[in-house]
Amino acid sequence: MFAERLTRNEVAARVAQDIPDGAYVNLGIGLPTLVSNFLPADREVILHTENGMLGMGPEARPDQLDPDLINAGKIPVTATLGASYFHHGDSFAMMRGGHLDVCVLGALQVSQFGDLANWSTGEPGAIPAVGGAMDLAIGAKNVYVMMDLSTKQGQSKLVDECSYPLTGMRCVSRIYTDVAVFGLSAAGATVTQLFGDATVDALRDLTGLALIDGTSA
Amino acid sequence: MFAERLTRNEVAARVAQDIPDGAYVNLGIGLPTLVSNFLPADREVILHTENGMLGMGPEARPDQLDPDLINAGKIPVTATLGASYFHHGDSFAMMRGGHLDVCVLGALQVSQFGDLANWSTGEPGAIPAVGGAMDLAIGAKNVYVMMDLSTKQGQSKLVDECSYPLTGMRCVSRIYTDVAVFGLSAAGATVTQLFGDATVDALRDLTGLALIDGTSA
Amino acid sequence: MISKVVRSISEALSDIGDGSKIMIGGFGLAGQPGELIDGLIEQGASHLTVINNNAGNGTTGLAALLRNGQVDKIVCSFPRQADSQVFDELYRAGKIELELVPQGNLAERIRAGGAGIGAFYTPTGFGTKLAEGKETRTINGREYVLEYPMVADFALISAFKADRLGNLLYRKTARNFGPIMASAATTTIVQVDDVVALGALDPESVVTPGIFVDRVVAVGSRFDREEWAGVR
Amino acid sequence: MISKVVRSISEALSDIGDGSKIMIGGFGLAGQPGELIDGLIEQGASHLTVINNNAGNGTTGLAALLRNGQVDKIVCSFPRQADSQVFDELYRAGKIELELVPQGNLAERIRAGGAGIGAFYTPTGFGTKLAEGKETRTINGREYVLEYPMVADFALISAFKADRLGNLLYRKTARNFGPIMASAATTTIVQVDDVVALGALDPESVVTPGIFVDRVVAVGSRFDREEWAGVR
Repeated sequence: MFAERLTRNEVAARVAQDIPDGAYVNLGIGLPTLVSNFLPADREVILHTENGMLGMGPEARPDQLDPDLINAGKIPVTATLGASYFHHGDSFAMMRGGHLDVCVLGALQVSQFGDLANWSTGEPGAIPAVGGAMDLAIGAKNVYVMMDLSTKQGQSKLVDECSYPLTGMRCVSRIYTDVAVFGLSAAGATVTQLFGDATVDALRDLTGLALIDGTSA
Repeated sequence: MFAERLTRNEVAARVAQDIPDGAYVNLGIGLPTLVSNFLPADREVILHTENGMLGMGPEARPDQLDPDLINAGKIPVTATLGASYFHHGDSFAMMRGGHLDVCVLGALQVSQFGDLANWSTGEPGAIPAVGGAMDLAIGAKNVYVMMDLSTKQGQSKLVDECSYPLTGMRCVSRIYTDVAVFGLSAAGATVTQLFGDATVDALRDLTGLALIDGTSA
Repeated sequence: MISKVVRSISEALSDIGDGSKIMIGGFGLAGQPGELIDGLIEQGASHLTVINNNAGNGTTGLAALLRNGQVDKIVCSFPRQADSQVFDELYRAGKIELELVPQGNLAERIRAGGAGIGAFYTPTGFGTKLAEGKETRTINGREYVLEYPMVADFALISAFKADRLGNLLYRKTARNFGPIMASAATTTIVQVDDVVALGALDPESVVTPGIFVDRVVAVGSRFDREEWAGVR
Repeated sequence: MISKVVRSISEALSDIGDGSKIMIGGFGLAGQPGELIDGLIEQGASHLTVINNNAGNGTTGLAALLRNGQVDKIVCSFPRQADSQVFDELYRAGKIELELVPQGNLAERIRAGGAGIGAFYTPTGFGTKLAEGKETRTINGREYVLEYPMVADFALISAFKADRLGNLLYRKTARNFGPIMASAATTTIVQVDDVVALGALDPESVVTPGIFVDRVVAVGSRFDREEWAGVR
């Protein structure tokens, strides 16, 4: 639909711009972890991984591998100066208690009111797995989603109501996609930034939603 | 009523006999703390203090005073080898979760079914203070009370029903007094040991309870 | 660069307003943040609600804050002690409100406040005066009382060492309420003996991770004080 | 003299009976008690219910226990992974029951089991399939699900060092479920690299106090193993 779209790295870089200095941030697993590569050098951001660490550093190089030091995606990582370790009870208390400033997650679908579906396609016979997704969805002060706006089949993943099983209700406040940035609230979705050749009208066509135009704000 | 009664130290020594090797024990504050002086040298007993420590040692000598190392009665103590410190949330989780083997408490009254009253006389105008008493009462695997059987006015503190405000319901399993040891259960109180000139009949007279005679058991 | 270190007690406490709800760490005098309390007396905020295990000992620290008339209400487990004369007098004169909470329920309510738990069933206090009027439930044959989380606008706590990220170590039984209060307040202010270099604290031994800490102020080594003469 | 140290894996596991409910520590392979699991395979107890964050990785450890047909049911948050083929096959064949629990609810339920909490209200999972049929409540305008504590007959966990009282240190993110599982099982069995002398562990840094530990067995330094070559 849109010819000029951001790459995943470009979307990650755009998300990184909105992470303030001093923030405590969880980057989920998979795609959103790219954001850590684009955090501006003049900002100090503390990364949380729900398996029990604050102060997570970059992915481990081969010579740094330590089987006891992994992230939530079970990928070997490093620790920064000032890191701390804690058990799962304390780690999820930290999340549930609203102490993280920002969490960035991937999504299968997000509703215009902020409902999130990212853990199950609900297909019969599929083996379900949820991990910490539901805790992350409801725990952080700001939950951002990073995703392509459309599926490979061209269907919008920003929807009126999620058809996939929910991860959390009314929890996502912002979506960063390859064609636009959206703010979500009880009033619905607002387009706050357009990329490439995207227009608000074209996004309305794609999503079928009465998107609010917030691009001049 | 009874001419020959155990001293407090003798009662404490009697309680100490029943603390098994390897037990985790909380001795409350005040009188029951005497028990620690009589633990047999061939037994290793780990003392818990609810302000956040396992492995509490004897009271601190003047040259050992450390304002950061006190017990639940706010008395300076020492630490044994193998001690550990933890916060109040973890300390009371440990108690509430039933991890202590024995807790020894003082009492104003105990009912024959094990109800405990030890935190308030309920006098109007008195300033109430409960501390950890209610947590100790319901938390340990075995809650023992150590007390004189009678008040200074000669009234039994082992009663049919407590008239003072309760600390916990059906929680005390054994009472060590200056004249006898009692086991408590839903069936009522059983005299398990007599001291000095006490007899089961005389105890029935004093308490007004249909005490079960378990002294020959 | 993140630095939670502030230069003075007065700067650390500047935004505490009248009517604030404040958790104050300590069990008796152990872990009581004496310098922060003195600073709060100087700062003068009034109509405070204070959450602490006790209601002041002697005439300094929390007792002095009470005597200065800054506290409308105290939430605690053990107000009456041999040396709680300041509180006793205010209470008998009807000048201070008291909410009495069993110590473990106080701790668990604060922990729940920091952990995002909506409410929990506790066996402590069931069938007693302190559970009167509270919802109860029998679960697996045992009886429980429903208790709600406790949060605060500010926590004032005392720790041993911190780094610039606010990671904290405590010392012995002075740890007590510090870690849970730090997690349950909107703004957590910590007095420490020393601020150490980043990396000087072992990540395995950090007790309160810096995420729970907003401001740190160094007040000098406790071992230099008179009452600590002789402690290692 | 207390000593929780037992000489062999087989002695440590001897009383695990058929039908036991067993918590097994670890997040993926980090903190998974490999030697204890191998011992449990040798020991042969069957019809087990296992509580773990995952449902086995690859073909060793927990995956091997599953493949050996000893597990009737698994309670976990994240069974399906790139290398969970053993579980996947058993599950599709209807040979293993699955209770799926959001990871933080799993952790908090285990913590509640150890802490004597009767039940608690959590916001996690509200409005989702995993809360279907569960009691809910609105507290202060926020919606919560009621969750119950989880306990077990045995916990098998892996730690770094222990003393003879069972005080434990862990290493980095291998700490994960160890401390809460140790608190929630009737009998907690721990494999450690080394048992150190009493007094060698700093009381300020002990993560799991010995009160939660029943048996400790030393399995040798992790740094001597092939996959750890090069780690400090």
